[in-house]
Amino acid sequence: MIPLLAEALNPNPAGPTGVLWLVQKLVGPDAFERWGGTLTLVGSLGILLLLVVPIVATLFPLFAIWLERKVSAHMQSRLGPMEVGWHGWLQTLADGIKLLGKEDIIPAGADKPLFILGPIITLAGVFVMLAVMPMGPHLIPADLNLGLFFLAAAGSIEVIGVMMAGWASNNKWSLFGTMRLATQLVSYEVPLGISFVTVTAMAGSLSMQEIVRQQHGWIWNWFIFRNPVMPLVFIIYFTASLAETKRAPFDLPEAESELVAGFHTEYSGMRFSIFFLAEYVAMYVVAAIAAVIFLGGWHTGIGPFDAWIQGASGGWGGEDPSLAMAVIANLVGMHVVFAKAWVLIFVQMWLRWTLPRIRLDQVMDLCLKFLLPASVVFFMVTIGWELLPFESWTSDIPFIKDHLQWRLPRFAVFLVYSCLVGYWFFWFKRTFQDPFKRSVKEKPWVISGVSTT
Amino acid sequence: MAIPQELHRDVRTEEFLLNMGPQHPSTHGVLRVVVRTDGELVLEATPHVGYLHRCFEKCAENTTWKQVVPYTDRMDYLAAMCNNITYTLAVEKLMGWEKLIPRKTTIVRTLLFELQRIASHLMSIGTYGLDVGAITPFLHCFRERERLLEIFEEVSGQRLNYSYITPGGFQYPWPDAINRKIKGFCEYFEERITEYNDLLSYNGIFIERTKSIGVLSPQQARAYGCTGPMLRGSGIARDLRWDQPYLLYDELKKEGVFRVRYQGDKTPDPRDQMVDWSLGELGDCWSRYMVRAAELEQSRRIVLACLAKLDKLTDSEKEAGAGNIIKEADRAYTAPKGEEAYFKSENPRGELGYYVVSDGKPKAYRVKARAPSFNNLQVLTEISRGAMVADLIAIIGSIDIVLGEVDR
Amino acid sequence: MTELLKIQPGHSGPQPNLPDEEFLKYNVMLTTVDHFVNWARAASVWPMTFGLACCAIEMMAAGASKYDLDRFGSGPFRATPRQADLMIVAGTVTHKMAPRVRRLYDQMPEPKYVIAMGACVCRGGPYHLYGYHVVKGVDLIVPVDVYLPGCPPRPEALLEAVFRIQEKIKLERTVQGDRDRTGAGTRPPVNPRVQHLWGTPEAQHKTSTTWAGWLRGLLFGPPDEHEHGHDEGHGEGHGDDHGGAHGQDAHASAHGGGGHH
Amino acid sequence: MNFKDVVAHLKERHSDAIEGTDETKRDPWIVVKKDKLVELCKTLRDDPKLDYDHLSLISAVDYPPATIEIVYHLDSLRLNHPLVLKVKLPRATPKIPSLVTVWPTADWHERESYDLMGIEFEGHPNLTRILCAEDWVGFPLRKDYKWPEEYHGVPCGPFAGKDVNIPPEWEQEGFTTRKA
Repeated sequence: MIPLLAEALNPNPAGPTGVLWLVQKLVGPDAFERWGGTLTLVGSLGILLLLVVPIVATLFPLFAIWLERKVSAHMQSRLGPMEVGWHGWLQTLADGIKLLGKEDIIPAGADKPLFILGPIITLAGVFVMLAVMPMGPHLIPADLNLGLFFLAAAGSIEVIGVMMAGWASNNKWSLFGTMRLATQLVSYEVPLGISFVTVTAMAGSLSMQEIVRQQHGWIWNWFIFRNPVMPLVFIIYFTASLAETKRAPFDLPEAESELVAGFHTEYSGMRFSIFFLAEYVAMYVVAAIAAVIFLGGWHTGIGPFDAWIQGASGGWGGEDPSLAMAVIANLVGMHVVFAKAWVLIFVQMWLRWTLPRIRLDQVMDLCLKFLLPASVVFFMVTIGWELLPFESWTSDIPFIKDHLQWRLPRFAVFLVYSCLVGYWFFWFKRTFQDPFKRSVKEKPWVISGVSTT
Repeated sequence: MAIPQELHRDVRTEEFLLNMGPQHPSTHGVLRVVVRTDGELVLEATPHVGYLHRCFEKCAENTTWKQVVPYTDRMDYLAAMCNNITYTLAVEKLMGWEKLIPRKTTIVRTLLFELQRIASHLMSIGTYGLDVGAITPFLHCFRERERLLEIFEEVSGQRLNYSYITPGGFQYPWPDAINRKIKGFCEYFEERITEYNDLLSYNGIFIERTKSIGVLSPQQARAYGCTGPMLRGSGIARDLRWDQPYLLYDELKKEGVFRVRYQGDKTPDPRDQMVDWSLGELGDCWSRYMVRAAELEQSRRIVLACLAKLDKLTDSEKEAGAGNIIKEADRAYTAPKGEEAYFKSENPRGELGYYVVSDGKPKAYRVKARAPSFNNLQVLTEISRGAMVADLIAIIGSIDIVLGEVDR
Repeated sequence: MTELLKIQPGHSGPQPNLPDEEFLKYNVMLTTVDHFVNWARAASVWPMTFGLACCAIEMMAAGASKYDLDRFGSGPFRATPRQADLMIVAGTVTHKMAPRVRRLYDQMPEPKYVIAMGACVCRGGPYHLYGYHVVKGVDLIVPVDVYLPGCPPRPEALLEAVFRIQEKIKLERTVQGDRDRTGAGTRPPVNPRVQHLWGTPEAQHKTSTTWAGWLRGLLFGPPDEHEHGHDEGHGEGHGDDHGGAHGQDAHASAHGGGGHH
Repeated sequence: MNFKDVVAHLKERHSDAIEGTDETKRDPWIVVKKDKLVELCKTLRDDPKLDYDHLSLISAVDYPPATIEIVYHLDSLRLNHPLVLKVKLPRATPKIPSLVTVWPTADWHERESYDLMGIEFEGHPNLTRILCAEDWVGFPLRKDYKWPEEYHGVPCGPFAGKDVNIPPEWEQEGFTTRKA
């Protein structure tokens, strides 16, 4: 620091001046000697992040919408967009420009501030989830130690935005869509959160990077293969994430054949396109979360290669790699995450264009009668699995000395959760076997619609 | 309607009035339904029709008997050929030409009737998938329908409104080269039917969405004059092709080409299951849908039988049935004064009837059409009570209305 | 310098019959922007799912597998008029349906286009003589951009009509101030027989408040008196049409009033 | 059973309800007295030997200047013996009891006849226009229907304000009509 300041006070007239000088000093040939590799690494990775996050946030929806149209078209023995650019790859861009140029209508009966705020809050709530999304060993905007909790919290902001939009539109279809969305998302937050907690219980941390590091090594170290029930937990998470992103078969809030366009019936032009953008970014976010917490994040599943990535990226091992290798390693990790996310996104599209839409009560039944108890049971199984003393089997240290240290807290957690689940079980019996449900069975005309007159 | 006590206690919310249509993605045209809902629960759904009232009867009173045929196309534009044939048979009954019609003409009319039934049911099945949110089956159905439209176009020169069948025969002579094409379509279409059933009919979500929804009891079906798949879906074995055979159906019935059997019944040959399931059990949306899905295979077999009969014809019979027994100069033919006739046939949507009255002039004195959708739609209020809004869409789709013939 | 500004761009350039001061508006930058905007608009003309009768079936067929309307960017049929650019009036318009058609047209945001699909919509078709309940041509209700005769027209014909709409779009000069498309001549006229219903063309052709209009205001100052008239027309015009979409009569009457500015 | 048996069976039940029959036509019909219509139809529906549970069509035919005929086409889903009933009404005041209580499907048919032909069905729960617009003027299917000039400002076409029945081409001279 001191020599730099001194040189700044009386600069070398022959050398460069101003910003060029500062840049040369920061990332010059002798930058490592001055600052050590880490600072340069952080600076360069920060620059890389500045490039990556906007790309993911903006270019991804453009490509994803185009891909969705092509995927649906080929599933329906059509061609899809063909005329705008090569195989219509500019189609989404043209749509965006067009929507930008449309007339901006705010209905006379609408609640103007809420109507304007709705799409913005929705988009913000989705974008902010990208902040804790690890894309490489050192490629993460903010490695919060509460990362997973932050994701669960930010996911709920989107609901608020959509509800503002639907309510402010002063349209009955929007109202229907909003109410459906609120019901659906509030109830699907629970299995989603429980699957997060399950992962947390295995990783022992809420930090996304820590969760990824826990899965280093070979492919069977990924959390989805951690214990027998984890694949099912992954399926539960995927189903709940479909409901969270309003994708078919859970697209009740914007069911075109029932509610005309759902909560964005009254939105036109750019505001509508913002909703569109938010939906597709949310698709990427939930897919990336699945890739990170279940599928090993930026790990390829090949032990030595992952070790190289961690080492070369200036990992936590403390060694001091070269700048170029670090950037390359981080980029490799980023693309691994992207590849895993894209596979999941294709599955989302596949389901959307194959399955019919579920009714609202069936959505609730699926969540409250199947996903919720199943996720809780799987969580308990996972806790029990973690309680098995693998470490003591493999360690040379005497049993008691090492054993109690890790056993007691987990056992306490196990007791607490089992009490909670027991209480929940009785509450479930009391709530969901009430006369209303029974009457539906006894008197089928309540739902089936045969006349009572 | 009295809301059940449990609903009052548990999910009681404020009622409000929802106006669906006349332009709504899934009202199948310009139907307008005023729905009184309690949250997602439909208390009462009142259909309002007439947004497509195109004055068919007034136009028919001012044109010659033959000039009415194009208007019958535009009544039920999904089954235009069936409307042509029914009106033509009514006029021929009025004129007393039944004996004059050659055998080949009758066979070809039966064949076209069933081909049109396949096309119409394809449309109905596809749009029903669209209503419950499955978009892909709709386009697959349209893919097959386009092949049928190619056949119709080669026959009549039109894709949708054919005006091909006119009193006394055809508008243009029947191209015998088309028979092989039709046969090819039937062979191609067989595995398509199983494809639809795998994709939609037996899809778990689809069954969950449509079973025990909009249950129409047999008593209601009879009281409200429901016909066609609505009636058969409720388990009443009523099919005019079977009960009051017209064109060639008496012969086909005796040969056992098509049967009427319940969905629960076991059939010796599992391949016959689809064709024999032309009767529903419960009368819910899925039963009505499956009746249509079964009639796809049923109609395919009838078409094949008609093709076999066409091949057996002698050359003289082929010559006789080539065109129309009415010469172009005689297009202003007249019927005896004060004579009237009512003819009804089994349309894809139900019992389609034409009531024609003559006053001795070359034009009709009165033409009244009995539209199946007009009667089937009446029961919507009854069977949609207590359903949810999503179910209401499914119920409207399962009635399979065509507003062109509801409003005429 | 003015000579430089008088560069003749493509078909979106100045027309020779325009007065000289008009030429100053057209320079290379705005023309290029217009080319870009027109390309985007022409490449994504989203129709509204608005089927009335037989022609709607052919409209569906045009969107289906064989004639794939999606190839030309018109695939997404929007169910709500707020998000649609093109209204394909497919089928007979009756007197009972006419007010709904008008409301849906008014609910569409500018720039909006109308295709009159089918003989009934063009002139009454087979029901022209004796159809007492049939509107003899939808241009009595809404201004029509492209007439598409046929009963019903083939899907290829509908594709051709969409191409004509795209050609019209390519003639527009949005950023250069021609916001109501009258200068480019792409705004259809009002049928004189019903001007007493829908008012003068000025009241009919509402000015769209898009970012392009904002950019124009930035470049050429505030709009003059003439365009004030436009804006008021906009407000009044949107007064009765900002109900919820899809003919919610009772609901729409709940909130009438001006536009959003 | 055929038409003769049906008529005989009805005559022994309601001898006074039947004005006359015509068996010479393609579809033989029974002409029924207006005030006896409902109980006759109840018999037709409830008698197991008749079992007319399917009301196929209600159509009104206008015979100026004197009468309007209401034609009921009945059928039995089980026995398959169609029947045609006719009721003759005075054209000035066409009033007839409604059959909604007998066959609920008569509801919309009667509304349509009221809409297009101006028949008043007494006892109908909701006798309003169904096809034409609510504020439509006149009954279009009457033979002497005068067209409105315009509807809410929209002109109504070539016959605006005129009688539709201009002579068509085949009624002008030089046009021969022959029997087939």
